[in-house]
Amino acid sequence: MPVQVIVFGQLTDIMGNNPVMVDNAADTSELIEQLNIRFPALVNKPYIIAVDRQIVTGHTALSGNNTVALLPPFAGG
Amino acid sequence: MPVQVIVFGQLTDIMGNNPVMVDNAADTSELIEQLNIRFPALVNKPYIIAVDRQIVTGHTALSGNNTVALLPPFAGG
Amino acid sequence: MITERKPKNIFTQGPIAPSFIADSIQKHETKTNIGGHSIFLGQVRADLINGQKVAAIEYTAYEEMALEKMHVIREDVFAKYPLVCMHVHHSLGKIAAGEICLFVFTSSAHRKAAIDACTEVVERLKAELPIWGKEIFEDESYQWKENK
Amino acid sequence: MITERKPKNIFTQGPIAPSFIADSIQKHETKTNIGGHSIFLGQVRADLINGQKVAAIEYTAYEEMALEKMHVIREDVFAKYPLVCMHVHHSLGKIAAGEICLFVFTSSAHRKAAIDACTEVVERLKAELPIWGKEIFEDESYQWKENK
Repeated sequence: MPVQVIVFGQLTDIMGNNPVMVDNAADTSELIEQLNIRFPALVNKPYIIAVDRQIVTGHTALSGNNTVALLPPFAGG
Repeated sequence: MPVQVIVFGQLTDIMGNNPVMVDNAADTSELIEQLNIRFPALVNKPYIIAVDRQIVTGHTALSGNNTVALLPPFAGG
Repeated sequence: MITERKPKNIFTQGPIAPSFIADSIQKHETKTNIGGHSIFLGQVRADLINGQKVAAIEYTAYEEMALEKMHVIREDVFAKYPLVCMHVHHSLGKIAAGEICLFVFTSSAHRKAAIDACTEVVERLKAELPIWGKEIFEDESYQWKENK
Repeated sequence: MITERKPKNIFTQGPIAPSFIADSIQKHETKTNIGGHSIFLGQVRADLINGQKVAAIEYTAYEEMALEKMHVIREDVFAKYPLVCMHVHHSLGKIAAGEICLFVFTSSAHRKAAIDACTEVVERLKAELPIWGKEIFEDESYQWKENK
């Protein structure tokens, strides 16, 4: 089940501005592991994770057709 | 020595909008006594006193040529 | 050298126009050390008092004393907060319900100083400036406004 | 009956014009139950960082998520304070130093609610909305803005 990953802010310097597709990731931990392999510069960068626009923590199950967003520290205003 | 008295706000309903001259008043207490006789409605009205634009309390000596202002509660803004 | 700020006039006849506020904001475009502006606007409310509706407030002031007091407040606030600038305008005369009668505008590099200074100026101005308001009802009767 | 407020768009391309702010103030003239407006404006600072001057900030956002979050903030703030109204506008795209990128506007019968609500919205917006800023220097190099 494919998962779409979008990133913002400083993470676009690493992963670009287009969504990245990841094919097999049962949960967010697996997903991050795979992204870390494809984008080594992502390791240790500060960000939180949102699944379908909800902020999640820990190992969050992915059902497929999710949109996962990696959100570096906010800087609005 | 004449003292000029000016009033503002609700006190203008009692004493009008023009300065009132008081001829002999050695201090603010004497002045208020005289004003209370001329304007009985002034008695017990809430106000503070400014002599030459400085707020004063107690018996403040008047040297003549002072401007005494009676200031009811402020309502700016 | 300490910069002396001269007493400024804060009084304006009639309501404060939104376009005046816009011009005031616009003028700060060249001050690129500013990161945040805080603005407070007082608007005349059409309060219903004993079945009578307030149509306008007529403001009067002991102007010379108010300007001296405002100067002290300004000096105090500049000493207390790292402000870039501060502007205060208060209406005199008859201000209809819905119109703006007070405009306090503070600016600083970071938001906290501007916000705190603006609030402090509004509070002190209401407590310390000799200004009065006559609440004029629709039938031309009136009562004197009291600040809470 | 509880009034449901629908998510509103807060994003606008480019800077927020002072004339837009004036129009927004003007529109409240008919709301004569308002006694105080509190406004916060964010302005892009020309910070000097390692000898380089910030010429502009380019804002981007995770818009759908930001609007959902802003809706929650709005509902919370209306539940907490007796506001008459509240308006929030945040720029996207490139905003030059000196231009306005944030406009928060709250109104209430008495000043305290408007002032406190405005401050709370600004704080929550900066902490909770997924918005990013790229500080673009005069030589076109950049760094990512960090909120303090």
